[in-house]
Amino acid sequence: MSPLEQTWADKPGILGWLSTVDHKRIGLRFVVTTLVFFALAGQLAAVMRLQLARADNHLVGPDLYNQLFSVHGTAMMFLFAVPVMEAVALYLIPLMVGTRNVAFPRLNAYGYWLFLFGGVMLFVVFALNIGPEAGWFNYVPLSGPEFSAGKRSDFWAQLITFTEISALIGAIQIITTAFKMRAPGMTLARMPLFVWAMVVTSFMIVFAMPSVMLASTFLITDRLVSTQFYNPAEGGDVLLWQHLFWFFGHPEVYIIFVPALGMISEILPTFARRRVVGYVAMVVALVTIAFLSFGLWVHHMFTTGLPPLGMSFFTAASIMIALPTGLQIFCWIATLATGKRVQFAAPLLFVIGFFFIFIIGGLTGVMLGATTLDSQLHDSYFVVAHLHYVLIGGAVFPLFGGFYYWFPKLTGRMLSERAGRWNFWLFFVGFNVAFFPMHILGLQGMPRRVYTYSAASGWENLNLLSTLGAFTIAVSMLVFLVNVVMSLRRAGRAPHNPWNAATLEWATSSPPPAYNFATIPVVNSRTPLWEQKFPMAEVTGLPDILPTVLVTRLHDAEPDHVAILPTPSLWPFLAAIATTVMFVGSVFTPWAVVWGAVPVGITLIGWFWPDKEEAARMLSIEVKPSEGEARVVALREALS
Amino acid sequence: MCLRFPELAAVLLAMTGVAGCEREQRRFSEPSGDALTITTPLTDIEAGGQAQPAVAKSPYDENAFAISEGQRLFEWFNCSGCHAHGGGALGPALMDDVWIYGSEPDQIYSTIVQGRPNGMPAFGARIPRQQVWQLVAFVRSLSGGLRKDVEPGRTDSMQMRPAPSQTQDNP
Amino acid sequence: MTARSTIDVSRLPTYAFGHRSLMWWATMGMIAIEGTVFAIAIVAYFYLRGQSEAWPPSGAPPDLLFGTINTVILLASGIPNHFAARAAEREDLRSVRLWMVTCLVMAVAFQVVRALEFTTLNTHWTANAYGSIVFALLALHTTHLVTDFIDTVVLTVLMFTGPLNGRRFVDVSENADYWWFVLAAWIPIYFTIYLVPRLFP
Amino acid sequence: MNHQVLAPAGPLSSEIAQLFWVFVAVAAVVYLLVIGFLVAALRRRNEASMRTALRTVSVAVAITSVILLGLGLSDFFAGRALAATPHDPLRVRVTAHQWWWEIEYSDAQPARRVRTANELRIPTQRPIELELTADDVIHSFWVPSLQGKKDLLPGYTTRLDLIASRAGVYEGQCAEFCGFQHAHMSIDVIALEPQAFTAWYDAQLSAAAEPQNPVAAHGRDVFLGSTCVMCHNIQGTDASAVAGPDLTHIASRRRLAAGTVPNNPANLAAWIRDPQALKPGTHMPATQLAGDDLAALAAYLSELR
Repeated sequence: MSPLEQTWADKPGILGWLSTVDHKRIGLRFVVTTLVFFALAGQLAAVMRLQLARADNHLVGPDLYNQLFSVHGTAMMFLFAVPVMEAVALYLIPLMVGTRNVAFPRLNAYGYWLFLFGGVMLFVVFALNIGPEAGWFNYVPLSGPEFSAGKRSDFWAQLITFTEISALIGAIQIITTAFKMRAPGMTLARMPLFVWAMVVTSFMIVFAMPSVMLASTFLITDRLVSTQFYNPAEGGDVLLWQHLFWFFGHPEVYIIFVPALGMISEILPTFARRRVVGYVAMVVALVTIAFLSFGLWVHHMFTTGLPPLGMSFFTAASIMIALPTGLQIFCWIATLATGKRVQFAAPLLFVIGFFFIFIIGGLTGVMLGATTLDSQLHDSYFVVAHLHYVLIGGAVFPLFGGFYYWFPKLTGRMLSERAGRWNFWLFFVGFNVAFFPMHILGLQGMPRRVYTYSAASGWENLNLLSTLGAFTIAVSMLVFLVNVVMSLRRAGRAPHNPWNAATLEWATSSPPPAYNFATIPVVNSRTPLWEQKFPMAEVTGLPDILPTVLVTRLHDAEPDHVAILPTPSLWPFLAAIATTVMFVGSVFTPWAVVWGAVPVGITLIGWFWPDKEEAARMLSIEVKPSEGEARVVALREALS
Repeated sequence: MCLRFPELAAVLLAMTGVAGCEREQRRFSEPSGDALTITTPLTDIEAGGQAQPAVAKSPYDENAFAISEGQRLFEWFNCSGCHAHGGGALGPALMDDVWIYGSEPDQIYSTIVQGRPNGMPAFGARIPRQQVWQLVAFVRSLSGGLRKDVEPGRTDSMQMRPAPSQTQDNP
Repeated sequence: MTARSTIDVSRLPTYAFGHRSLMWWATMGMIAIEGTVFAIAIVAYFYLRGQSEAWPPSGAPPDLLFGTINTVILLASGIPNHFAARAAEREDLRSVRLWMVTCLVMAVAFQVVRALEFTTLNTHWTANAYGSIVFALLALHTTHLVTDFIDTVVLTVLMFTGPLNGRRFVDVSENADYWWFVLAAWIPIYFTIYLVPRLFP
Repeated sequence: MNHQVLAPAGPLSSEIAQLFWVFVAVAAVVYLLVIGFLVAALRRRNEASMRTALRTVSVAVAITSVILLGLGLSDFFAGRALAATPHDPLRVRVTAHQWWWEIEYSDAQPARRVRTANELRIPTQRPIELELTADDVIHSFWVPSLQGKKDLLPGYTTRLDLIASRAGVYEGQCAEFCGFQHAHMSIDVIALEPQAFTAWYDAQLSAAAEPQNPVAAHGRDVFLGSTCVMCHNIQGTDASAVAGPDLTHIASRRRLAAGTVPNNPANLAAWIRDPQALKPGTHMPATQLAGDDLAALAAYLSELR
């Protein structure tokens, strides 16, 4: 073993598994965990579709049905859609920017464990009949102390705390890694669009998530210690919840959607054999989407009787956000049009599926953004159709494209193309059969979240059709699962760069070694692997007796200093357990916040406290900032 | 059974115990018959000083949903009219630990069903048994007589009394 | 093929202060998140204020005494904080120890007064939405105060016991940045809790 | 079907339906154009020139802006038309409960205020102004054939105008999730010709009908002697509780339990005997009654026209 391998290797066995801080191991685990939650939440949807397949059905009663859709929505949003994008990013971004780990490896591990424990908690409490019951946006007063007895809504509120902390950690991680750890020469203008998309997403997370954390904290204190935030009789207000929730909730949709845009911008050019058209316009569009997304939360509240003038503003913002999204779509079509002959591989199929489905969702979104139309469509099955067209078409299809695309990099195995086609067509057809009829059901007056409907309503046939579509989707997911399992068992490793793609993650082996790159490449292009002279240079002299990474400057990515990253540790795992105990305890008693903080504090101090031997090794390679300065200037000259 | 996935039973039982399950049940109706039939005599005044009968277990003392239903009925049936919101007015206070006719579930049940001298009407013919038991559980929670995790929080109305889950336990 | 050229980074510094360091970005991320929490909580305060005819709806506004004393202490704590950060950048261990201990003493004083502050708010979180949001704001700030206090205690102990190396001074400097945030956040919260009920009753 | 967004029965819903078709037409054209370009890009033989591509993108962006602006404006003007203050409206207060609708017609004379439940009768051609509020959680009033929806929020009073152009029954349903029986919280809006409406209104002002036969008379005794009186009101009797729907004229209504089942004596008896079987979670408890008593009670209530 070379010193480099030795330094970056994890301990063997279960201890190594629990204490790893390798972004790839954690990232892969993270992706798999979110997919398990996706599968579980999908099964809940299947039960709901069975219940709705017939009028006046008695398969499940209202109590269970309410939990089913609440857990389904909560899990899909908080345990799948947002985290899966972050999980993919935490795996890929260090590879894409040419570094060896994320900026805060131990924090990364903590964020994952916390997410895992929070997600497991949701499904455990659901199995125990303590599942959330007031929908994924959990409106007060239905979720408040008077109308939601027991602990169901408290667990919902604490699930939010778990997942938001994890998401916020991921966001800080992504911003710092993308901004400060890019390979030398990878200026901001050369950063892959997926990384841009994730940076934009991360900023949205930072400013959106605090709102829902505050809202759910107010909710849990209303329930547990009788605060009056949402009690109209004591100066509280039920719309306060909706404002706080949707101030987060609308950006949330874009937090899910923007990473998918980034994935498309990686996949599509590879198969069109062409750089993406309008790179700068794409980045500007992403940033514009992020800004606008904070200005349209009220379009979820058009029917609450807010003043009409204010609503016009939000209508304008809601409709205008279609512009940057449209711009991206046009640029991709232009990329396809000006590229070489298109290769119809499975990843691209899913991207093409995105166009067909998402554009419908976008157009119905414009309808919902219009105040007048919204008054008819809001909270009907039309909205259920719309949100699935946007989220599945806009995010899950690109995500599956991403799975097919990056699977060889993650596992070293190729997925079967043939199975991929089956997967795609079943998913595509099943999706449209399941969700298109819901538009019509909404127009026929079917409200969302009803556990049954009468035969006289005339909704039965379309609902039955929708259920058939849902089960077609389930079959397509089985095909995907079988494809993954068979591919993993097949012999034969995937090459470094099976798709002949352009970005840095394809410059290393599949799967990459623990240290990602034997030497850090120097980049002089937006599509380095397509350029003749890659790499134009390599970085040498990174110390290898400790895990070190090169920190570069924000805008021009010139080498700035060498950062020593923390080594594997069990403390993040222990800290996550302590945090879990505190959060779950606080569902039952406010004092858990006090006594629960003690183990959290202890584990965090244990995590922080430096190891003597390691500190000595750090000293041995230490170069003080005052000493290194002259060298930086010389490097800059060498690069330019 | 509170478990939906029997295969998880062993793990889950070890983790959380069964207590949570009863707390979260939403029992909309009770099977007619014995379940709610009180087994003790409806009065605790027995000729000849006989031994106290076994105390009937309240079916809802650990059921948060039923207690919150009791809370709603307490207002709907205008119990507040005499007992205020538990603080007492025409009728005695229910939040303290002074019980004229006993604090055991069956005693409160009898009080509601049979009435008591000096003003408490008999509601036996007017309130179905299930709802009486819901009221019993709620009344017991008013004085902090139940487990904290099943007692209701504040209501969405003027705060005339502390929420049962906020009161000190009266053993 | 010509031989690849190389960039040798072996003499680059192994840590750096300010926005060059990764720690700075983590701290700023934390500040952005927590700052948003404070901002939204204050917006919620004004939203609830808009729902009510009188403010406070009943009773007196919070007593000024302890809150104002605390504001003075907190502003004063900026001085040792500033010098602690400076000393860290000079890597002057003795001064770092001195100023950090000074910071701690002030933080203890602050927390004692904060405890008194809670008793003179003239409301309770169960009383009405006004009471709830006032307690929420003060509790939020106190949480940051206590966590940063513990943070500082641990760092100070480390400064005395070791093991030390250069990058621990970066930790001290970032800890100081965070304290600036806790300090800066207090000003709008003080204004909101203590002055708004008096200026806009 | 009488609960369709696209089968409007009044000027307000017509306005929205027309706007919807405008949006759909524009959306269809846009969709076909974009997909057309996509397919062309995928199936082309030769690479398109970069200049053409960029020019097309710019034009597409410009067209998109114009379309979005047009749609936004058409929504704005439609919204203004809908928000116009109606002349001489009939004011009705609607209070939503878990899971039924309490309806009170306002009138300057308190004695002429009509209270009913789950069924809103209105005169045709006359604007109705609803004052909406909720007693417990958030609900939403939605009668698709007549108007878009509006939420009913505890602590707020919201307003909604309705106009029915022609007589008919228009069904609606609570559109904001409100708990166990959100699915069974329907409201019937019955538009009557003005004279018919006045006749109905005057009939509603009267007290409950006296029982016409011994069975019904026994039924009334059962009602007044059992659990019913804890929640319900029947004008002209001792039953005066307000926790549940007013039953003074229950027999005149189309459906029972907020649209759960059609209103007939058999359903009425089934509902009283075991409401939880029809509407699990409803706040109405099962009533233990002997067979004769139940039949008599149903007979009595069925006479309350």
